[in-house]
Amino acid sequence: MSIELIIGILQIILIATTPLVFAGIGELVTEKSGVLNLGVEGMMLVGAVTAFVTLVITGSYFLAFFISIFSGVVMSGLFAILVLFLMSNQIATGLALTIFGIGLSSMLGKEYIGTPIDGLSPWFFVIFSFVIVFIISYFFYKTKAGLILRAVGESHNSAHALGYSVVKIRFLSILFGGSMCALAGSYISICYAPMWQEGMTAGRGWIALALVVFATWKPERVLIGAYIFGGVTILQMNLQALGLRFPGQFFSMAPYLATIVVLVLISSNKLRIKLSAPASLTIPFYKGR
Amino acid sequence: MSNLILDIKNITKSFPKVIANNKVSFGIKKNSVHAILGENGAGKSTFVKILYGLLEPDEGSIEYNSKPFNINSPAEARKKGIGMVFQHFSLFESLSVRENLILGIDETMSYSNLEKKLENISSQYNLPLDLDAPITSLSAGEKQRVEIVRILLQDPQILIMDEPTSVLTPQEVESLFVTLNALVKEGRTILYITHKLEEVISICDTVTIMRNGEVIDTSSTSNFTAKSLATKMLGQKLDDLKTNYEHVKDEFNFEVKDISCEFNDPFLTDLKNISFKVRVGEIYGIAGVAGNGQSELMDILTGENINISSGEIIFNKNKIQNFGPQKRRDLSISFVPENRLGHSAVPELSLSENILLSQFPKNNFLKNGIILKNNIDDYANNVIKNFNVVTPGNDVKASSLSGGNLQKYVIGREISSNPKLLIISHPTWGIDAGAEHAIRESLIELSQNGTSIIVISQDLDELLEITHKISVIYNGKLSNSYKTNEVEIEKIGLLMGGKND
Amino acid sequence: MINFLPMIVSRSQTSNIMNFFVPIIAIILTLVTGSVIFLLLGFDPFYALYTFFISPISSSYGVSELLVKATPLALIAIGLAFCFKNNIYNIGAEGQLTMGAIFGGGIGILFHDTSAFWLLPVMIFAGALGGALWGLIPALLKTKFNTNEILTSLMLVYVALFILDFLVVGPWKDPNGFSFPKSRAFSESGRMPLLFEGLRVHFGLIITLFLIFISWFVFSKTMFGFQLKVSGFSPKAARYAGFNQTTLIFLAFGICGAFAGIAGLSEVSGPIGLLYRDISPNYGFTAIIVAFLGRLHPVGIIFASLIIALTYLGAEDAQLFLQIPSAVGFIFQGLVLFYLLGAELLINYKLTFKKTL
Amino acid sequence: MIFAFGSANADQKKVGFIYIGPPGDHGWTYMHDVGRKYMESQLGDSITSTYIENVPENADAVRAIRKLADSGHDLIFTTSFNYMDQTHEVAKDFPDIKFEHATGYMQADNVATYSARFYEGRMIEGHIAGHMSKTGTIGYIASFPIPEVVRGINAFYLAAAKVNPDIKMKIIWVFTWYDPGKEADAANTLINQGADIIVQHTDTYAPCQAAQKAGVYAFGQASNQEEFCPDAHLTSIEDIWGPYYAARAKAVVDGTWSSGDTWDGMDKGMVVMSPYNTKLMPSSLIQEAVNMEVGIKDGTLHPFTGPIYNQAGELVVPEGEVAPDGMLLGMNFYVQGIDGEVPQ
Repeated sequence: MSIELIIGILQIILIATTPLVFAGIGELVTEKSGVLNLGVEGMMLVGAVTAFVTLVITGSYFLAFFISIFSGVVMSGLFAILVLFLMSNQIATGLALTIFGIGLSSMLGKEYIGTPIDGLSPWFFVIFSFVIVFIISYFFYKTKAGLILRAVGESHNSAHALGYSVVKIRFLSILFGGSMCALAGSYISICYAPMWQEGMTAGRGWIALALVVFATWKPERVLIGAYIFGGVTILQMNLQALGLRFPGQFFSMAPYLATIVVLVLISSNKLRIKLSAPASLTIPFYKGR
Repeated sequence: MSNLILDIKNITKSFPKVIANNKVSFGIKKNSVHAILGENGAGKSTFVKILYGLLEPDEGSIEYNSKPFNINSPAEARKKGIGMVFQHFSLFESLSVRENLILGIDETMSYSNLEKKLENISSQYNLPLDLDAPITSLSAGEKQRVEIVRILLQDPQILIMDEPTSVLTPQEVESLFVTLNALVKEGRTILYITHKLEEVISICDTVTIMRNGEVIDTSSTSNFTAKSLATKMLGQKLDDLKTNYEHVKDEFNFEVKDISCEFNDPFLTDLKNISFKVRVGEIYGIAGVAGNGQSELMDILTGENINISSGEIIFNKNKIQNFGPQKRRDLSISFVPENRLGHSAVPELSLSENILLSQFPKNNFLKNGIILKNNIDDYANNVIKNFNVVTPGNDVKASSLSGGNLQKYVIGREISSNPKLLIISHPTWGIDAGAEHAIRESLIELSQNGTSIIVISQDLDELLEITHKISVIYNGKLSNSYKTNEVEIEKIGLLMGGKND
Repeated sequence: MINFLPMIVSRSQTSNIMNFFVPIIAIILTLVTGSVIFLLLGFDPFYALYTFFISPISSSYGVSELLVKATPLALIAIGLAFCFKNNIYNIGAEGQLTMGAIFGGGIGILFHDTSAFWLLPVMIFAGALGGALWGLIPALLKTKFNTNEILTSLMLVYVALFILDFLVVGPWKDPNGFSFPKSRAFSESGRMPLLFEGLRVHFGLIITLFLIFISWFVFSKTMFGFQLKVSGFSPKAARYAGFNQTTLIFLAFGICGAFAGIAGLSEVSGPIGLLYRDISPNYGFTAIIVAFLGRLHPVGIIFASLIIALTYLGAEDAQLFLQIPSAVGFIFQGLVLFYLLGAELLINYKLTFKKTL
Repeated sequence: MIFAFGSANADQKKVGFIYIGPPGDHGWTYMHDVGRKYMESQLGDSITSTYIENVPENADAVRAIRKLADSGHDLIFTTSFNYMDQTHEVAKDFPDIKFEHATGYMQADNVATYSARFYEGRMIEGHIAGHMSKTGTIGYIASFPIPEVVRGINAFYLAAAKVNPDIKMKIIWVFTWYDPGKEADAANTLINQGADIIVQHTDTYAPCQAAQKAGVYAFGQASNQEEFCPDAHLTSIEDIWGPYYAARAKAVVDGTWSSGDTWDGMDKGMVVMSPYNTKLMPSSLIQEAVNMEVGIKDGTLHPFTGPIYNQAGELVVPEGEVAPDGMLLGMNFYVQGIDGEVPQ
């Protein structure tokens, strides 16, 4: 294989993996504060459609991303109100958010399917995806605010006793997660495949959720996990294109099977999961005890 | 100007079923150690939570240095110079000591400043700390040190200590008192919450006694003896419990032989070569400071964990170390683990349903896997009646009962099945005096009827009161056992601190 | 300072009245929000709601279609209740459904020219087996390797769909089907009998009602149901009781998988009659909503499955008669679940208004 | 529930459509919807039409089709292959309603089938690719291994190899009609592996956009995609259903409708090549392509003219003969010269 070929493959992997990194790091921050939001796919879709529609209407990339991120804040804010104030089951609420997002996005985008736009170069966002991961890593391990966020996910009762506002910190973490998911969606509809199609995120939100476990809740490892998945996806295409004789369905299964295998390998060390998973994950915080 | 740093006026706080604080009023003098003494459930914790901004009172006011004191959060309390050391530490187990300390400071402080300040505090009050160690690797005493240092970093005027000695060895208690005295000497005020009479006498200047949410008296400790304090605290005199050795048989019916268990988990304590024997009708106590392997040992005694590395457990000549809880119950062994809510009982289920939890193989409760509800209700009603459980009926959720009532119910459930061996952990943890007394009484009565009982407890007074034999667990090792009526308390204290014989 | 913010206070008993009213409140709020959405889209809200929720079931055919759609949803949802009660989040029922269709449908294809009374029962059994086996994989991974079942069960959905794809374009394709991605049709005795002439509602409904009844019995009257509940509420209490949690996880996943498998089989041997790529309109995922909407209670699940099925039917009518996009159906599903989850607070907590200092 | 239809004119015929996707997808469903609108414009007041979108190809389809039948439609088009059994199931209960099932192979008295010979267009694309490719490598993005897709690949390759016998085809099966990200990934992978022409048999224009960005050529799918990728787009195969729909609806209006199997190509205008890109293609090549269209239309040119060998080297179409429709309909093998194998 030539160097050019390898560089080319790497470029494709970078472009394809970036939305997974955005959504994965967003969800990681949310989970680190002790909240599991399964609505990633729904928020990505709404993010994708709002970005696209805004771009078509205003022609401004800046506004497109801004409005998209705002839509992520609104969607995740809805989720946050339900799970933080009404103490609803996080898993069910997240699923509801996904379903709602699927419906809402296809409603909003109805008139805009097939509208041509000029796609934006992905490279700024590819680099930004690395930067944001390292920012989050720095935030978690080098700043007080990051420490507080981790502490809230670790033990909301202790954090409350120390006077930290558990609900406020979780609310902000959920909103950050939502805005990153929306950014992932807008990257897909503006850079990766510049168009709007219903359901165009095609399950990437679920992969992002798997990445967080993959990463054992460590920001840098989201990158590793995302690139394993993205890598397998692109490599199987390369193998197909090289003419390998093997049923294509099994090639296409590969990323999902790889996810299962890596999850098994990572979680079979129970201690590691126990030490790294936020201890309050999915447990509602109820103040008036 | 009064010399009161805090003047509390008519604080009232009620919860759905109970008035936790009823018109609480008293003053706290500057530069003193002020005790709030009361039984579990007397309202002490509610009061300090109000003072610290964790709860809002329904009525009443507080003056701090003669000015109105209105706070809504612990952060505000700390800003105004009030710090608190919690009974159940508010530490983050998987974070390091340093991270825990940083979380306790409100202002941002550079790491170098922080470390300079820490050094001062550590040397000044003799509180050494390893900053990089994760909390989970520390002993209870060390954890408390982290809590205290975390608060001292804020330079508080008032330091609230909530039952600070409950998890300490007698020796650690001594060194805590040294630290507290040093703090008072500097002009700080300490609010000391406890139910231990001796501590009030030995360290506090003034005492406020609370009972059922009300203040009974506030006065200088010099006016009291331990006995007079007790009378005020309990309200009525409870009969002294009598342990006698007459009914204890010579034969052993339970033996733990050289049990070891490695967990390879920093959250757990490995058990090392644990051996002991229990006689028929004997109450065998296992003392020790929390976190020294009690819950790990309990899991092995109940059969919830059967993955031991080596050793045997023998009950009436059966080797049972590989038996799960059900099989052990078949041999008439009963268990009551420490935690009522979510371990020995399911809070979301009704009292009746909770019977089924441990009693399902017996008593005609099941027919071909189908639950016979009437039989269970009968059993539940009997437990409620015989053990004076206060409840509207057998169909309320377990979580709706008070701690004492639920504990009476759980223990009653186990005793009603006529066990030959009862293994119980912290039987009176966190419950009111009346229930505590009733439970201890029923344990003694049970042993008199020939049941062997193993009690694991951090409450040394309790063990001294009811057991025939006592041993101490420290860092996963069990000491020799001693006859309770012969052993010196200093000896037990040393064992609890790991000073072996 | 006095404020009148409501306080949230835990109830000593879950409120039975609220248990009944909360879903109704949620539905009413959904209808209200729905009216607003329709108004914003420029439709007469009453006519739109009528078209959405009444017109689809105003004929016996419509009712039959509602049941056809609700049957797999209810069956999978009641299976999911076994998992969710035990705090196991199996969200891969779609994969288990697909495997059930593959196993049961495989028998149907093998005996495509056989006419025998035993064929359908064998297919149903094979469907249950296939679903159960697929469900047991995440159970195995969870118990043996501590792997998060949400993610593994989900990944296995994709894998199952690729396997089905492989089979219908490859080994199982209809030899007379011009290589189109579909299998032979099952023989008449491999089809679910219809309950009424001319209507599609089929024997799968009877199976579903039967299994829901059995599940109700298991949940409320048996030790096994009790064990599931205890292990869901507090795993430590289950350990204390001596319940074998590994077994419970396997059983919950196995039962759920088997139910989903039967649902898959009754879909292919009911209205479809053969195997192809796209056998289920996401029944396995939609059933998760149904399970939560029904509050994991058998009766609740029956009602929830009807309501959710109605949102699909309504979305079709709304398109046909009002040109409202089909996505509105999803929005309704999301909304009703949001409201339900939010209102659930009223069951376990009550709001009290009192003055505070 | 028919009252929603205040039909102005009692003789007005109602035509219904079942769509697999949303009509705005700019692919398969979009072109059917274009056809529907064409039909409306041609027949004016004598018909009205409606559609139901996003109908899954499973048991739900029966209900959707039946809903159209129940609500008084006289002619119903079901526009995806997997509606076949469902269409027949409903049709047998409504003998008076006419049904038209796209791309299927089963007919009944009131069920006709229709499809387009898209492979004719593939032949022209192959010929153009043979000339335009400098690297001699073609990247082909395939959706699902069904005969229609395989037929397209073979027709394309045969024509391309005729121009350049060394031409190589790289094929990626993406197992979706519809995942822009994945389609773009596949296009980029193929380009990276040396393909300088991208052919797609999926529904979105992501591959064409990817080609535009990478500076290589591409053929569009189903509709004219030039506006999305003006510097890459050589031509597209357009699915032109309008005339057929208009003719069939007219037949219903006139009472002359009868069942049948229509498999039309360029000759009937059902398959149309988008305008060739004059900026990118030499005029001589455009002329060749136009000539080929003429040949295909008058029957002198057939994409599957023997000798054709399969991958095992067996002669499947002898010299001088053309492949029979039966073989084309169920085609599930690659012709000799294509690497890889059809997934199955």
